[in-house]
Amino acid sequence: ATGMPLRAQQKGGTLRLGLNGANTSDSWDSRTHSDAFMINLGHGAVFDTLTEVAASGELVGELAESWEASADAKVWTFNLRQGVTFHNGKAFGADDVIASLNMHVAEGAKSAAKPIVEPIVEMKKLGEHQVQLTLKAGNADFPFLLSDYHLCMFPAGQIEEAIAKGIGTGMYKVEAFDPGVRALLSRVDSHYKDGRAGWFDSVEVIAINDTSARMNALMTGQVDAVNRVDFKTEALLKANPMINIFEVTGNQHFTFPMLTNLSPFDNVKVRQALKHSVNRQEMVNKILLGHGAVANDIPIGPANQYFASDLEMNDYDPDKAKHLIKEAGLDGLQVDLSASNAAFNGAVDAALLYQSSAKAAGIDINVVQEPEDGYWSNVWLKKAWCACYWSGRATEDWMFSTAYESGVPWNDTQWENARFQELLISARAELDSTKRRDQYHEMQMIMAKEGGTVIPMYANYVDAHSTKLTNSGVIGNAFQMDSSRLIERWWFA
Amino acid sequence: MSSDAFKDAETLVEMRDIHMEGRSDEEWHPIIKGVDLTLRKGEVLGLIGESGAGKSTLGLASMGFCRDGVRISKGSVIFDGIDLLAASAEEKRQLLGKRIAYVAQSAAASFNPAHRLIDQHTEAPISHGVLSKEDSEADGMELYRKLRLPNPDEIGFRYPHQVSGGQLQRAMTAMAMACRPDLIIFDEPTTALDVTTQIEVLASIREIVEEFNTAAIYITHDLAVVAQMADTIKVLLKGDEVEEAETREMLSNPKQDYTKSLWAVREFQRPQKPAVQTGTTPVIAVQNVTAAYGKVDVLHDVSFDIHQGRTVAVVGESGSGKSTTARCITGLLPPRLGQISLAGTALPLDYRKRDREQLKKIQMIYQMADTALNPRKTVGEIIGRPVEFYTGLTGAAKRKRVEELMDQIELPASQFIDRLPSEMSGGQKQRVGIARSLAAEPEFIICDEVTSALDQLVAEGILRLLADLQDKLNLSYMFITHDLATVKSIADEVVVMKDGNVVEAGPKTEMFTPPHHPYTDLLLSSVPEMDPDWLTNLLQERGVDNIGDAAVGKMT
Amino acid sequence: MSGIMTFIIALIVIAFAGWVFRFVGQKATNNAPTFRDMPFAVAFGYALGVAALIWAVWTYVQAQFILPEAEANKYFFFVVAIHGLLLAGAAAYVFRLLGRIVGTAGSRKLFRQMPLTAAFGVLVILVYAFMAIFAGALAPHGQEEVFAQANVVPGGNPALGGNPDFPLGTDQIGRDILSRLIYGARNTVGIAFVTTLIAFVVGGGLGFLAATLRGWVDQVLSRAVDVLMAIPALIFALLLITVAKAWVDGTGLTIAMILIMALIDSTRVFRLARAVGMNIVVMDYIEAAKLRGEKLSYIVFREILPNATAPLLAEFGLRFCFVFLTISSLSFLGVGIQPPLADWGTMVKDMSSFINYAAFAPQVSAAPLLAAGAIALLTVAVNFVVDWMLHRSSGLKD
Amino acid sequence: MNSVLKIIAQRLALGLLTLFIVSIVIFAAVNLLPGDFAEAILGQGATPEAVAAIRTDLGLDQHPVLRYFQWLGGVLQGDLGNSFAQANFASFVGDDSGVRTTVAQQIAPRFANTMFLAGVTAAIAVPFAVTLGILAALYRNSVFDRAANITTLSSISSPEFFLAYVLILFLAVLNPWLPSLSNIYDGMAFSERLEKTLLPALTLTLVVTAHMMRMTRAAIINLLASPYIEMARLKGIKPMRVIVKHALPNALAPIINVIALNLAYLITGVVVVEVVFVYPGIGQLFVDSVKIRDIPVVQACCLIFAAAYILLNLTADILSIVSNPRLRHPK
Ligand SMILES: Nc1ncnc2c1ncn2[C@@H]1O[C@H](COP(=O)(O)OP(=O)(O)OP(=O)(O)O)[C@@H](O)[C@H]1O
Ligand SMILES: Nc1ncnc2c1ncn2[C@@H]1O[C@H](COP(=O)(O)OP(=O)(O)OP(=O)(O)O)[C@@H](O)[C@H]1O
Ligand SMILES: [Mg+2]
Ligand SMILES: [Mg+2]
Repeated sequence: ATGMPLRAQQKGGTLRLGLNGANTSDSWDSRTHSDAFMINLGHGAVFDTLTEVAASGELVGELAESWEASADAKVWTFNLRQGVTFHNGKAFGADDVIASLNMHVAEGAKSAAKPIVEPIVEMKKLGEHQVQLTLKAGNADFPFLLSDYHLCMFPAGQIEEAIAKGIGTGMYKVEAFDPGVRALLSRVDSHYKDGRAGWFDSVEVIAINDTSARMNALMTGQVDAVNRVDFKTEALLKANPMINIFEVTGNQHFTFPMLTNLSPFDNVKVRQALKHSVNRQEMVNKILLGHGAVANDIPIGPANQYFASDLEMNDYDPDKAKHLIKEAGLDGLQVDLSASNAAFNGAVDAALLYQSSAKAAGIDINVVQEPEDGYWSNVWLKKAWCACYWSGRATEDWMFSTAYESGVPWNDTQWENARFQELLISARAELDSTKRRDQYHEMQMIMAKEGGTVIPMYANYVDAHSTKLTNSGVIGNAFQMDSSRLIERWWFA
Repeated sequence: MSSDAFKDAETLVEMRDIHMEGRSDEEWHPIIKGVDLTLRKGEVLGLIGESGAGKSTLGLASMGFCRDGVRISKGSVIFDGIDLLAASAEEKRQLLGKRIAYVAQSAAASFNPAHRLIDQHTEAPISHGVLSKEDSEADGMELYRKLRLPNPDEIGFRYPHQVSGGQLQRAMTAMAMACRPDLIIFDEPTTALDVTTQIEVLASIREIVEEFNTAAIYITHDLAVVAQMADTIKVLLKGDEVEEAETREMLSNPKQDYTKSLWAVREFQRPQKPAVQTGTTPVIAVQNVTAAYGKVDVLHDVSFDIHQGRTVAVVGESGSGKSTTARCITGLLPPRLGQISLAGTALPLDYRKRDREQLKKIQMIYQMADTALNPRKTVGEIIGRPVEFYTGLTGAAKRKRVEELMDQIELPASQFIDRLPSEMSGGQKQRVGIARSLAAEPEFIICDEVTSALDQLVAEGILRLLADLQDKLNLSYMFITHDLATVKSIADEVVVMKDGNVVEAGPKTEMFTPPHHPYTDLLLSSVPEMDPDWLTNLLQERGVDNIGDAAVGKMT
Repeated sequence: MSGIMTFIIALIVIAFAGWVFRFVGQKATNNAPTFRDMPFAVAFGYALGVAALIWAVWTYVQAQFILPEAEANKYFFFVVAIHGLLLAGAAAYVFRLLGRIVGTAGSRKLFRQMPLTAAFGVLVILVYAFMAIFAGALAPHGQEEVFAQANVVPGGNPALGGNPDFPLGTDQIGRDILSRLIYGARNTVGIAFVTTLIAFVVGGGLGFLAATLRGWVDQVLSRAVDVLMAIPALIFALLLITVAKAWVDGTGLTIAMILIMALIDSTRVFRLARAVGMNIVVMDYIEAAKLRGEKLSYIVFREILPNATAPLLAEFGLRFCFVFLTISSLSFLGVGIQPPLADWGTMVKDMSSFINYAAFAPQVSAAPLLAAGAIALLTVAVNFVVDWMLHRSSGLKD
Repeated sequence: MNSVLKIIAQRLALGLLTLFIVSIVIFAAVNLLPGDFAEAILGQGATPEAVAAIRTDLGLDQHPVLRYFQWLGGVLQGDLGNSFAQANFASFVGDDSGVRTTVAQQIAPRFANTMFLAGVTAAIAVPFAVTLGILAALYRNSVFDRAANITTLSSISSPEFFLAYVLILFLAVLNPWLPSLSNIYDGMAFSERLEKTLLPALTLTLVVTAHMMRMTRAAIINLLASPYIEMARLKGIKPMRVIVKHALPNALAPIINVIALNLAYLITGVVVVEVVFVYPGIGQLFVDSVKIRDIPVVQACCLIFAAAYILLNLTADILSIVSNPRLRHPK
């Protein structure tokens, strides 16, 4: 909370958003949502999830009113909100929850939220508005996980139709949708959040993938807010009195994962040498133009509960890097680094900076500019060393188990460490927070020292809006655009 | 028709001490060096001289007009009291087309291909506000009728390409008449035409000029033509006036050497060779050749022989198949039927199937030296290539041979060997073409209209050269031409063609003594003579409908 | 509204000035042909030109002498452009003058006939060639060298955020823009040159072959070219380069890009060469060569080629420019020259988003103009030379 | 006229052949691209089972040659197939309503947008370029001619996106006259659509004008030395009329050809401008579809591009014939 006085909300107006990350293959199937455009439209406007991370970071109920866990954090009971209807009039209930969660584990289905739903061994409908979910192993963070934007609630039995037309329980219903181009939403007449959110009468979301075009649209007043401000020009944009930039520090971080099962990255000394040959502050200054903070090769950020801020820093130290290379038994080091701005804005420049700073350590980095299209399928997880980006996760366990647990599909370093793995499992079910803190601390230390990824910086979420728009003064930091819930939470001044 | 008739007439154009300059290679050099010209109303002035003498330039200057890159540096041009050199562009525009008109050398090129004849005809009257569109159209048809164009009411609605060359030239004359101008400049209006067509055009131009009593400047390089048309003749040489006199006077009594030499051109004559002994094998025998472009036959059963050391002239109107015959002989157009033999042995019909020796023996000289010589190669390269190709000589030996050849064509190697075609005159270029064919050491040379594009003086030089070479090297020529004067001077035998058929063939002397095939007769009678009364007499003798193309039309 | 009114009034004033200009001219020169026959449109044009000139001079004087430095800095690029233009004009003039004095008789004649624009074009091309060849020696820094100061304002005035070490400033990650521009001459122009050359060898050779042989060779080649031309060039290049990426990388990819663009460009060259060749093969001298029994290669290379140089050279100039525009478009779409090689197209692309902020930061926003200007200058120069060559070969005199 | 019909028939047949070969080339190229639709769409988390499932669903597991002929069979019956991107992967949900977005449905509105932009651009650029060319020919080698040349040359020598940004700067940011965003959609009023399309149209005008203008100028000047132009001058015709009435009609063929080429470019080559102005045209759809390897859409787009090129060229040739009396009225 910023301590600013709460501003009076006003109803009305048409909000126009210019967002990137749109595709012709976009659809209302929330399992496939992966970029800003559909995330904002999906759980941010048209659909609801069971739980929601409020702007303040606190977990609150959305379609679930309350929940309780068994002592081992294995059995979770959710009490669902009553009187909620889908846009097509169907009433929301326990069946919908079970059907919607099952979507993610259906045969052949691909969902990024599968790792969340898979550990559920049993889903039981206790009443029309009560469900009980039993997990394979305890997980203290489970309700947090259910706020994931993939886990939208669909009407059971009509899922196909709901995906085709966008039928959810959200405050806005779909008027028109042209994938990769535009979506037009209108406010539902009555909603359980009435009075707390949903101030705009209608919302037009325009796909603007080109950064310059997006900034232009905002400057020329054709949209009211845009996401992903170009850091390069942020200072210039700021000079415009009609525009406000809103910036939050979340857990978003940029990474350079190496496949540790391949030479030379299988050598921990080489990895350490590379960690010491990047000038992190320079990167923050030049790539993020200060909109971020140096990171210490751990994917846990300042917004996380158990962030280890006191670890020894992997500083830029060419001599040490040189020494490490020698220790690794190598004369010099020559490696390819694949990058494309698809990984993150400025990734190519960052790679070039890396190249230049590593030169002092006698490391010869060859930057390979990859095409933006097909980057995720052809480069990430495939090239030995590449640029990558993570938006971070609300909980430590969620982050680690997404990308650093051994064997998970998104483990982009193939890094295996027995101690790390052991700690991960035990911390997950640990309800005692001091113990948990110690365990997470140790994990972060192992990762910083031996992990397979170089994480030089945290990137702030920097979005911009016209001064016509306003908000409560507290902006969510789980994701860009007020945790993707700007449509619900903001209003015209 | 005597210039006395104009003594009292008002002066229409007065040009005094005209100096003109042309720009080439960033320098201005003189074209006209101080010429005076006076033209009275109704008078026809003939302007003659070799190509490049400045006739066209002077003619245009009398309209106050200069081509791009030409300027009048000194002198004055007064047209009917108006100083054309001081007049504004607008004032001059008012005169052009309305009071001064121009008839260009090539009507085919001077009519805009995109518009109908009548629209072009009416353009000047309408834009000068002389006549309305309807009136002008009606008047145009009337003029077409006067000029004896076929279908005068309809022909105006055709596009230029749908009308023959001679007809176009008459339509152009009609167009010049559209505003009934006081002065018309005829710039070689018949040079590009066949003799048979030329005579019709001449007759109609003379008639209409007389009828409207228009003053005219008639530019040509053909004396016989100017003799028919002009009241007065002015002779130009390299921008200088040589002499000016009343027509009869000039013809009968030229004063200057240059004028005399012009008159003498027509006198070059080779002695007739004795008849060929029967039974000798001809160098080239064309036997029953029928050839077609695509499906249309253009040659029908053509046969003739060419013997060693002889010149066979092939004459006939344009399109009669002269060049096609040559293409058949060279193998470029394999005939459909018949065969070609070289010294008694049949040649493969397609040149690609002939061996180098056969190719070498038959050479060709082209009409347009401009397109026949590669503009990017020097004379030495052009002549040297066939030397190297056929005889295998290289280096100094090749160079020596090239120099020899250049001596033969009377172009000193020291001066010309490194020149490009663009740096030579037409006659010089043609000589290079001759040297190129001689380089192959051929037995037989086809000369396709080799002198048509040249000046008479220059052409005569080429003819003499060819004759000398024939005597020295015992060559045989097939000489394609439509100019009977040339035939007279060089041929041993003559083949007359019409519509792809040989209509008459035989020794020259026989050909020029009657009785003839009617077509040959027509050809012969259409060649203008140096007698100012020739056209008048001919018209009286035969009547307007029995001369030129009209007569050809009747024949078939 | 008032803007439109001002505009209209300005036009009226200029029109009046034009009329006065002609009138005075007529009186003063006693109806010399230039003024006598001058249409009003031309007079108006002169007045308009003079107005523009006055505006430019006024702005220049303001920026250079009158306005305070911070304010004047807005016009930094304008001033640079004026200086550049004057300098270029003077240099071209001197260059032509020199050419007229030194050299062989032929070259002196060439320079005497040369209009100033062509001299300018030749000079620019020579300077670019020089830069490309000696980039290593000329550039103050390496093209990959990254300095601590990113986004330095051009101008070198520390008071305004500049740095004398980097007269044109540094880019977003702190590379010297001047050095990258100079290296860009080598990379961009070099690649474009090689690409165009290949396109001409392939396209020109095949085009002449088709024109000479006619028949099925011509049919097959022309149809193949039709197919390639029916696919939009940029899109096809994008597709093929993406395919190529699967097989090669690094220099290999640059070579692949060169080959792909050469292939696509060669279709255009083919069409031209074939058309030009068609006009030449009907000439009698070609017939004479055929009748002599010459081989095909002799006819194509020794008889046809020398006569086709003017149109081909002109086309070469244009193609050459289009190639680096294509490269920059490819960079825009995410493929293109490999970093960290400096390439003008990519430089424009990287900095182009600055341009939108001209209202707030004129000087930074003009940074992309440098690379764009480098491209534009070369294109204009090449086209000046091309125009001149075409003019010479057309035989027109005025 | 009959010969014109014959030429048209011949050219159309050749055009069909060209289309056929283009489709093979494109199909081969797309198949050579690394990765396929399944991998592309699954992005960061492609598991082998999911990939396989999508491949089976879309028939991507079949041999490419077989797939090509299936596609071709469909096209010959007028069916361009279904868009991969918009296929609902019903099997993962369990209830398949069988609804598929066809390629035609997906492309039609985009194509209409592209044609609209091309139309607006052509309406501005063609008259502008031709007029400028005529004036430049009339006042050749004057300051005006040089200025027109330099300006148009500079505009074609700048990258397209750069021109776009410059125009946005002057016409949208500094002077808010036109919208910088061209997000047009169905059901928009014509005037609004026009307004939104104006800025990209102006950008494209700058891109294509130089070429057309220079060709107009050159084609006219080329004719100025011909005897019939001299004849026209000697008839006392005004210089402007000489050019418009006597030179222009004879210079039409090359001008029309260049116009056709540029119009084809306006349909097929404007991806970059579409991206900058967020204009929902077919170019963006194409690039997006290539990104996700949506072969049916890519194929359809390429067919449209090629057909546009072929048809425009054909039109240009026919117009050249019609504008030339020699060919229109053979002897
Ligand atoms: N536009 C021009 N620029 C420069 N020189 C020219 C121009 N037109 C003609 N000349 C030169 O002026 C001279 C006279 O040319 P002109 O056309 O008047 O000759 P002509 O007597 O009419 O010859 P022809 O019988 O070939 O028509 C020639 O030497 C020619 O090269
Ligand atoms: N390449 C061609 N294709 C079709 N027809 C042709 C071709 N060349 C000539 N012809 C036609 O063949 C006929 C004979 O032409 P040819 O060139 O042999 O005439 P010519 O007697 O040499 O005439 P000219 O004196 O004009 O040169 C003409 O009717 C002509 O139209
Ligand atoms: Mg003449
Ligand atoms: Mg002939």
